[in-house]
Amino acid sequence: MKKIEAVIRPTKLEELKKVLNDMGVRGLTVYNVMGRGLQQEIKHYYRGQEVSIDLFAKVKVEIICPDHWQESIVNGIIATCQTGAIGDGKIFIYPVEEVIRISTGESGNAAL
Amino acid sequence: MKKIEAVIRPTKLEELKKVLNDMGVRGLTVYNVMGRGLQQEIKHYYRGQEVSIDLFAKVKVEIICPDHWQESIVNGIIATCQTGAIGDGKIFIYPVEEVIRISTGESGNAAL
Amino acid sequence: MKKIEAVIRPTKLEELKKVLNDMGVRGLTVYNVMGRGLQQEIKHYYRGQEVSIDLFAKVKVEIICPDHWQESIVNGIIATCQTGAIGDGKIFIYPVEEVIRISTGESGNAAL
Amino acid sequence: MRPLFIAVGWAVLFILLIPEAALAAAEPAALDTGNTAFILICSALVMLMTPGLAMFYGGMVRSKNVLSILMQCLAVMALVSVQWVLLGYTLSFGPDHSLLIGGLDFLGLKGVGMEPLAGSAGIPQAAFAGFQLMFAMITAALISGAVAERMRFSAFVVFTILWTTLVYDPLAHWVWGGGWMARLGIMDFAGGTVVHISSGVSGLVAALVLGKRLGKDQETIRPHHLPMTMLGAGLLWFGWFGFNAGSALAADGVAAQAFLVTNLCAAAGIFSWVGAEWLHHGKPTLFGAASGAIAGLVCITPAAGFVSPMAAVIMGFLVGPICYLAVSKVKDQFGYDDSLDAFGIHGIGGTLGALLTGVFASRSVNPAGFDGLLAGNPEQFMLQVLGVVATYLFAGLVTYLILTVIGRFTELRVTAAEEEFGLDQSLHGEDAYVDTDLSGISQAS
Amino acid sequence: MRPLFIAVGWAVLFILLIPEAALAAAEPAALDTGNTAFILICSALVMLMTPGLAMFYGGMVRSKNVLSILMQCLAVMALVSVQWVLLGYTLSFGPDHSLLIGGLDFLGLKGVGMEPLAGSAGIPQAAFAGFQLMFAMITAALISGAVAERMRFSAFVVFTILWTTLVYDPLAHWVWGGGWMARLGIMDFAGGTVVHISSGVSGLVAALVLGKRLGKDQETIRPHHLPMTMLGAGLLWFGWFGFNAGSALAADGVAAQAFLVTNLCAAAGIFSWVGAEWLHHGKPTLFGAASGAIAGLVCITPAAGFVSPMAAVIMGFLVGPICYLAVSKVKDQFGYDDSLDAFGIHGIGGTLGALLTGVFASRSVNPAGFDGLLAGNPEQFMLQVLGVVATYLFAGLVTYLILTVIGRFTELRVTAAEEEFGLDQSLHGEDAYVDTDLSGISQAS
Amino acid sequence: MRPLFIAVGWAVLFILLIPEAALAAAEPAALDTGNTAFILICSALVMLMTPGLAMFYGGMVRSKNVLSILMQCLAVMALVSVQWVLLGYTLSFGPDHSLLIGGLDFLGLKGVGMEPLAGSAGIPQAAFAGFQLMFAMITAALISGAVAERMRFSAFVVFTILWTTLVYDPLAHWVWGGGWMARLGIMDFAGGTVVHISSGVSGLVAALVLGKRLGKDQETIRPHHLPMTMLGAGLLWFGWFGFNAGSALAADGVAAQAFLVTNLCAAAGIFSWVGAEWLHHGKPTLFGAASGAIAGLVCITPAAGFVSPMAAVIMGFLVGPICYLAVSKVKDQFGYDDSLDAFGIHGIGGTLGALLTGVFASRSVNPAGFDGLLAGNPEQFMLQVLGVVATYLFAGLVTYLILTVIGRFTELRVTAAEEEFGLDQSLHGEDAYVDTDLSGISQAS
Ligand SMILES: Nc1ncnc2c1ncn2[C@@H]1O[C@H](COP(=O)(O)OP(=O)(O)O)[C@@H](O)[C@H]1O
Ligand SMILES: Nc1ncnc2c1ncn2[C@@H]1O[C@H](COP(=O)(O)OP(=O)(O)O)[C@@H](O)[C@H]1O
Ligand SMILES: Nc1ncnc2c1ncn2[C@@H]1O[C@H](COP(=O)(O)OP(=O)(O)O)[C@@H](O)[C@H]1O
Repeated sequence: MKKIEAVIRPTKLEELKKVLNDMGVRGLTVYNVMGRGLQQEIKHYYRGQEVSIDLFAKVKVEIICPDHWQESIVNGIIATCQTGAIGDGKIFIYPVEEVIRISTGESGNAAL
Repeated sequence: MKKIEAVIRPTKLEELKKVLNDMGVRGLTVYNVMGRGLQQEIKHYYRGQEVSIDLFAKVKVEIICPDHWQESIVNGIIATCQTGAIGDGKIFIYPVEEVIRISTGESGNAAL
Repeated sequence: MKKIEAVIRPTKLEELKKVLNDMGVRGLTVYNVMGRGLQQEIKHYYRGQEVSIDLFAKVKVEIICPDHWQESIVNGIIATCQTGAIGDGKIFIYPVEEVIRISTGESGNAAL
Repeated sequence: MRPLFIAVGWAVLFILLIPEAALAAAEPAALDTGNTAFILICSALVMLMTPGLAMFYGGMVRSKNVLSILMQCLAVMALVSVQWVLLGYTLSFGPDHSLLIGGLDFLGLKGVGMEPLAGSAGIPQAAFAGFQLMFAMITAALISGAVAERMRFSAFVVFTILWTTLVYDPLAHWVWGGGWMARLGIMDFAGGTVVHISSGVSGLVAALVLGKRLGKDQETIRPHHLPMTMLGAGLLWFGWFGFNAGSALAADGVAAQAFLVTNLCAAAGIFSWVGAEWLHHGKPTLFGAASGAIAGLVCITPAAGFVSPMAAVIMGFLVGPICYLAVSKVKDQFGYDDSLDAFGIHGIGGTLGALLTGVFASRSVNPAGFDGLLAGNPEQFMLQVLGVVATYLFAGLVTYLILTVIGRFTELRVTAAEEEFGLDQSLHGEDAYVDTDLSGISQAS
Repeated sequence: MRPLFIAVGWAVLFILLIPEAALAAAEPAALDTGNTAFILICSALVMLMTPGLAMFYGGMVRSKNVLSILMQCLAVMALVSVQWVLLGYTLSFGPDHSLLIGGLDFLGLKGVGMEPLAGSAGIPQAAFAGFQLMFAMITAALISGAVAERMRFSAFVVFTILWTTLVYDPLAHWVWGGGWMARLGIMDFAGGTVVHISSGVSGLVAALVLGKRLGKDQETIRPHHLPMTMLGAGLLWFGWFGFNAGSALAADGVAAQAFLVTNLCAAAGIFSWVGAEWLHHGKPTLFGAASGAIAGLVCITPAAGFVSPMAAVIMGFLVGPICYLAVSKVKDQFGYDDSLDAFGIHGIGGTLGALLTGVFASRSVNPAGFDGLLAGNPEQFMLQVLGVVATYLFAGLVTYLILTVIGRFTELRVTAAEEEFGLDQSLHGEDAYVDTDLSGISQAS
Repeated sequence: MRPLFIAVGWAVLFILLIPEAALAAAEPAALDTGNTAFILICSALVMLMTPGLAMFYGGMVRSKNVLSILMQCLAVMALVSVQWVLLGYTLSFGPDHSLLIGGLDFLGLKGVGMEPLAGSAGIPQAAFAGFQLMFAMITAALISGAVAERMRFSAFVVFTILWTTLVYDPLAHWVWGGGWMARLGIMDFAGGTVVHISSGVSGLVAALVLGKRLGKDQETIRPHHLPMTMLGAGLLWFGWFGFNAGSALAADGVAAQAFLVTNLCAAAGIFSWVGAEWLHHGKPTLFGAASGAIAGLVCITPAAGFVSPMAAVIMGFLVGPICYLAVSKVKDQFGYDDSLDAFGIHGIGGTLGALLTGVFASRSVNPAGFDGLLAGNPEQFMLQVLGVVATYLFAGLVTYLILTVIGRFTELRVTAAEEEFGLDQSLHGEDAYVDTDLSGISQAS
């Protein structure tokens, strides 16, 4: 099993949820995060005093899936969240050793 | 070492903390997350306009532990957080390569 | 590639960002989390009724980097965030299988 | 307790014997713009207390239940306003029947118009009706604090209508509408018994009937938003000037005195509550300071027009520790779950205030009032005790009956699943706070 | 529609024929401290409505746009205050010209000072000018609800200045400054047409000109902070007493009546809105209750000094479901994006109120008023229809022209990127909420 | 600076020579309900300013310190209220001694009751005492902005008691209680010197004594909740009407004028502050607009009853950029850490206002006032300068002494660890916001 983490623009979440749902991927977990990458920092002013903002609000979507779904999910994320501009975000993929559903105790792919 | 992630109902956190503590597991990190799984979506109405809610507030508890604790911790989580209804959540297990305690610089199991 | 997770004191984030930036590490993702470790619990009173607080606000910084950066980043974190007192936090290291930049579709180290 | 019951018995007998004297028909007063301006603005201030209470209470509950509290407050505003016009005003202030209840002459506010109220300081009767309405409103709203986080909304709606009709209206008549308490000379300047004891005791009974919140025994439930509670306390304090000074029903020296002592007792209440907790567990808290201010305001309410500034300071110094004890220790010992301490602050603080009115009242402050214990008139103190006991019994009993009857027809309490989920979601289908700019996210679990 | 247009045509003709009669020069009144106190405090209450509206609206938008709403409200306060002193007051209340506009005699508030206003109940003219200013303020602020989350701030600034000068000032003159509506006897006690219809209709036009918010079609946009909206509703309700009762311009029986019915109609509005949604989708909501209260307050505004309490209850029972229908169904069908329902609540509620004033008004309530339909005077109802239609046409048309002209010189709407990013960031360079104790973190995406 | 010092020297000498004239015993006035209503309600409005300030300030600090700010404001309300009754009122308004301080005749408010104050417009002395109390309250609370996020609570408590007794009470006596400033004819309608300069300068001194907040040099500390700040600004603006118009001590033409110019200067302050920052860094901010409104309100305070609307607009246009400069540039250059700009806005704005009062005051506006520079009376301007300088010296010096003395007995500042942790946790043991429905979670690090 794999864990696919996608750090995306918050405004893309709604659409991504729909796309994944249509692909048959229902399970996912969402985090509010702040991130820095290549995106240019901006200046704010509070009573005229400068603050340099270099962390931006992002949403992280985490999907644990069987190995063979990896590719299509990644493609789905790219297709949905790509605007081509800096700040679109990144996808990270990790190995998962085990999954257990708490309600039933099932484990492995059956638990997904 | 392993990382055990449990996405659970927020109302179960307090009890889970106690159970883990009694098992001698003190270290843990908690996230406020929103998740979708098999749980049925619900409808809200704002000035009569329908909103479909399919992400629910969950709490994610993350425990990094030596390999041999994995089983008892997983069992502890299931015992505490299982109601048998959809929405109880899931447990994910990942490999961990290294742990370092910042205050002392210790690493490996000693750092846990 | 590796994922370096550091759970630190919130007040150290600003400095850590600068240190990492100076090391040439720009990409990072930040989470607001709550954590328990060896840190002593404290008591609060609301209208005279005791509450025992054992989860403390922490910030988690996550950096995905090429394998050979791991050591210098870990050292940078320790150098910046160590006060020597309990509660300084921990660093966890995980294997990463793949990284993809959404805006371009690039993958691997090139995507970092 | 025994002597008290006997006293009550005698009093009841005594009252039944009072001939139903016609109040000397007062001369129609000429309109006074200053007094009218004062009462109208004071009415607005008192109205603001209910949204203020919504904030005060709203900050104290968990975030999953905050809308349910606000909703109860708004519902009370709607229900009591309409009930008052149709029935409440006339029950409270209609011509007296047997010293027990007002007659139906003002049904639907018939004849309550622009003309100055007879015997008043030149205030249109419509203004008086509006002013009194705001009192009925806040009183019913106070109860929501005792049943917070677990009562079903529909049951609460029915309860509010019945309670305001069967408990508040008669009490208001007894004390301010020419009923038996007024006749006996029991003093309640702005509502220590009518407003605070009645709502506090009724809240306690309701909390007992409903039972504890889930998880209450395992953990202390913490306020989710203390700045909201602070804001509410500020608005309440502000509105309380309308409540207490306005109860002079004229912009005169009594109003000015009432204003001054109201502020003082709130201040001294902060002082003494924070002092008590500082001694007890080592830290002064904002939540304690806000609670102490409200406790002080409650305590001075029955006394406002009757006592001197120094008496107000003493009353404030007493009410803090006593209410603190009630909410931090006594509640636990008796084991009831008065969620937001409606009884602990309004019941206890109101009781203390009503009794201390009988101690500190002085005609040297307000010649139209009575002397209390310290001015050499122990009878007044006994009368105050009688007023308190009667209000406890009446409010407690009738509340219990109302809840029992409603309980026959419908559930009073939400299900365990609804309670876990939070009342905002399960009863109202709303989220208080939505973090991101996205729909489809809920705080529900 | 046709007969209406003909009626309007006739009316216009008719008005043009009225000889420009000099108002009988009223005797200089002596200062009345009660009335002056009342108007000054009522002015303060009405002023508080704009920050209250900022909270009411602010809670309804997404968190990335909350500051932009607050900023618009503060900007309106600044702009309209200065405009009023320089020009607005004299256009509205200067000596009448052709029943259309006030003369420039009071430019820069020249001569508007401490002396009682001629013909008033002993109120300094400066107090009258201040009171009326607060109305101009809140009216312009109401429009921000229709254009929320997408209008450029600089365009909004220019729009506000032009709108208040070209739409509000003439309307205020027509109705309250001795213009043609006043002359014809169209009744508007506290601003059903001048304030609510005018802002609601102008908001609708602006929403149409600007187009929908991005993503509006895909998803329902949810309020980010309902307790803030509730607080705003509470402050609005409080301020509304100053608005409606203060419009009696004296602390008298009419003010008292206006006060009472204001509260009642708000209460009944909660009742009926919540009832409608409870029937419709099964749950009573806090957002619905707050909306119903405001709808009720809007509806009673033109009628406040003219109708009885029971009429107010009926008006409140009608306005809830009608506004609910407007915002939940009609808006979708017509497909405009009136972000926070400025038209749906103020436009529709104000229209209903203006018409029902012509139904329920009665000289038995206020001898200085007129009789309405139910008191056997159908002409008054037709006059009210005329007033409504004229306000729709005038406000709608002039707003459209203003926006068209501004649109020639500058963009009215932010770019798509700015809108995604949120207006707080892109227009104002600020974050409303900063979570941690760290700088360098932003909600921007 | 030199000539100023000499001027001060002369003035002091001159004052010492004034024979202690007995004020002509004024006739006891009859109670006026309009004026009494006005002052009582204005007192309530001014009271609301302190909770309003708590919100204004509370939104500006980091979330880990918000309760500590609210707590300081509530503590001030408690401490000053009690101090005022016991001692403060009589020091300020007791019979004059040597033009320096009031006598102890009204200790414990003895004899301050329902009877109209001699020489007043028919206001009970209790009302006057209550009104003045609210001024003492907000003044002491203002200082908390300068020491925010680092002062120990217990030191703050002691400081407040000493400061209000040793700085505020004498100043109030000098200006409003018949002291030397009043005798010389220095004008301060509602508290430019007494309230704003005194608190601003004292705040500056306290900020210097305490030193900078940790991390202040590395990063700009941002407001954690700007809507809270906006709400606070709205409540302050509202309350300020009571502050300034109420200072007429009657509901008359002067009050109406004061009301109008108060609103105008706030509006113009928004205008000019936002304009300045828009030019400076390209964006208009909500925080700037709110700050500009408060700066405008501060500036008009000493002038309110004395200047024309157009003068108020000019004053507002000046105060925005000047205060903006003070907080964005001057503060950095001098390197003090006035956390929430108590000096930058109240000190600077109050100074400007006090001086401009000497420029724009005109007897054509208020015959009971004086003429200023523009009306051909440069002496008045010099008097204003004298008043400002004297207040700076007095408030600054005594504050420094008080802090030095307290510092001998206890730490003024929290430890570095407590500061990092946040004052809410370390001083009060509370969390402002609790996210989930769980106990056992804290924001502490
Ligand atoms: N090396 C990294 N480690 C952790 N998170 C990263 C890393 N690089 C990027 N991110 C996350 O991805 C987000 C988007 O990255 P950014 O560089 O702005 O976009 P893009 O890759 O499209 O140019 C960042 O805000 C951050 O949260
Ligand atoms: N495949 C998945 N990937 C990531 N998170 C998941 C996945 N499946 C479930 N989750 C998380 O677990 C939570 C509980 O899942 P749900 O299906 O509702 O419960 P259950 O598994 O008990 O039926 C979800 O809200 C989501 O946060
Ligand atoms: N075993 C663990 N699993 C997950 N998170 C942990 C674990 N141990 C510590 N943490 C996280 O690290 C934080 C700091 O740990 P703590 O023990 O308080 O500090 P230190 O290790 O410096 O003594 C905790 O608050 C928690 O978030």
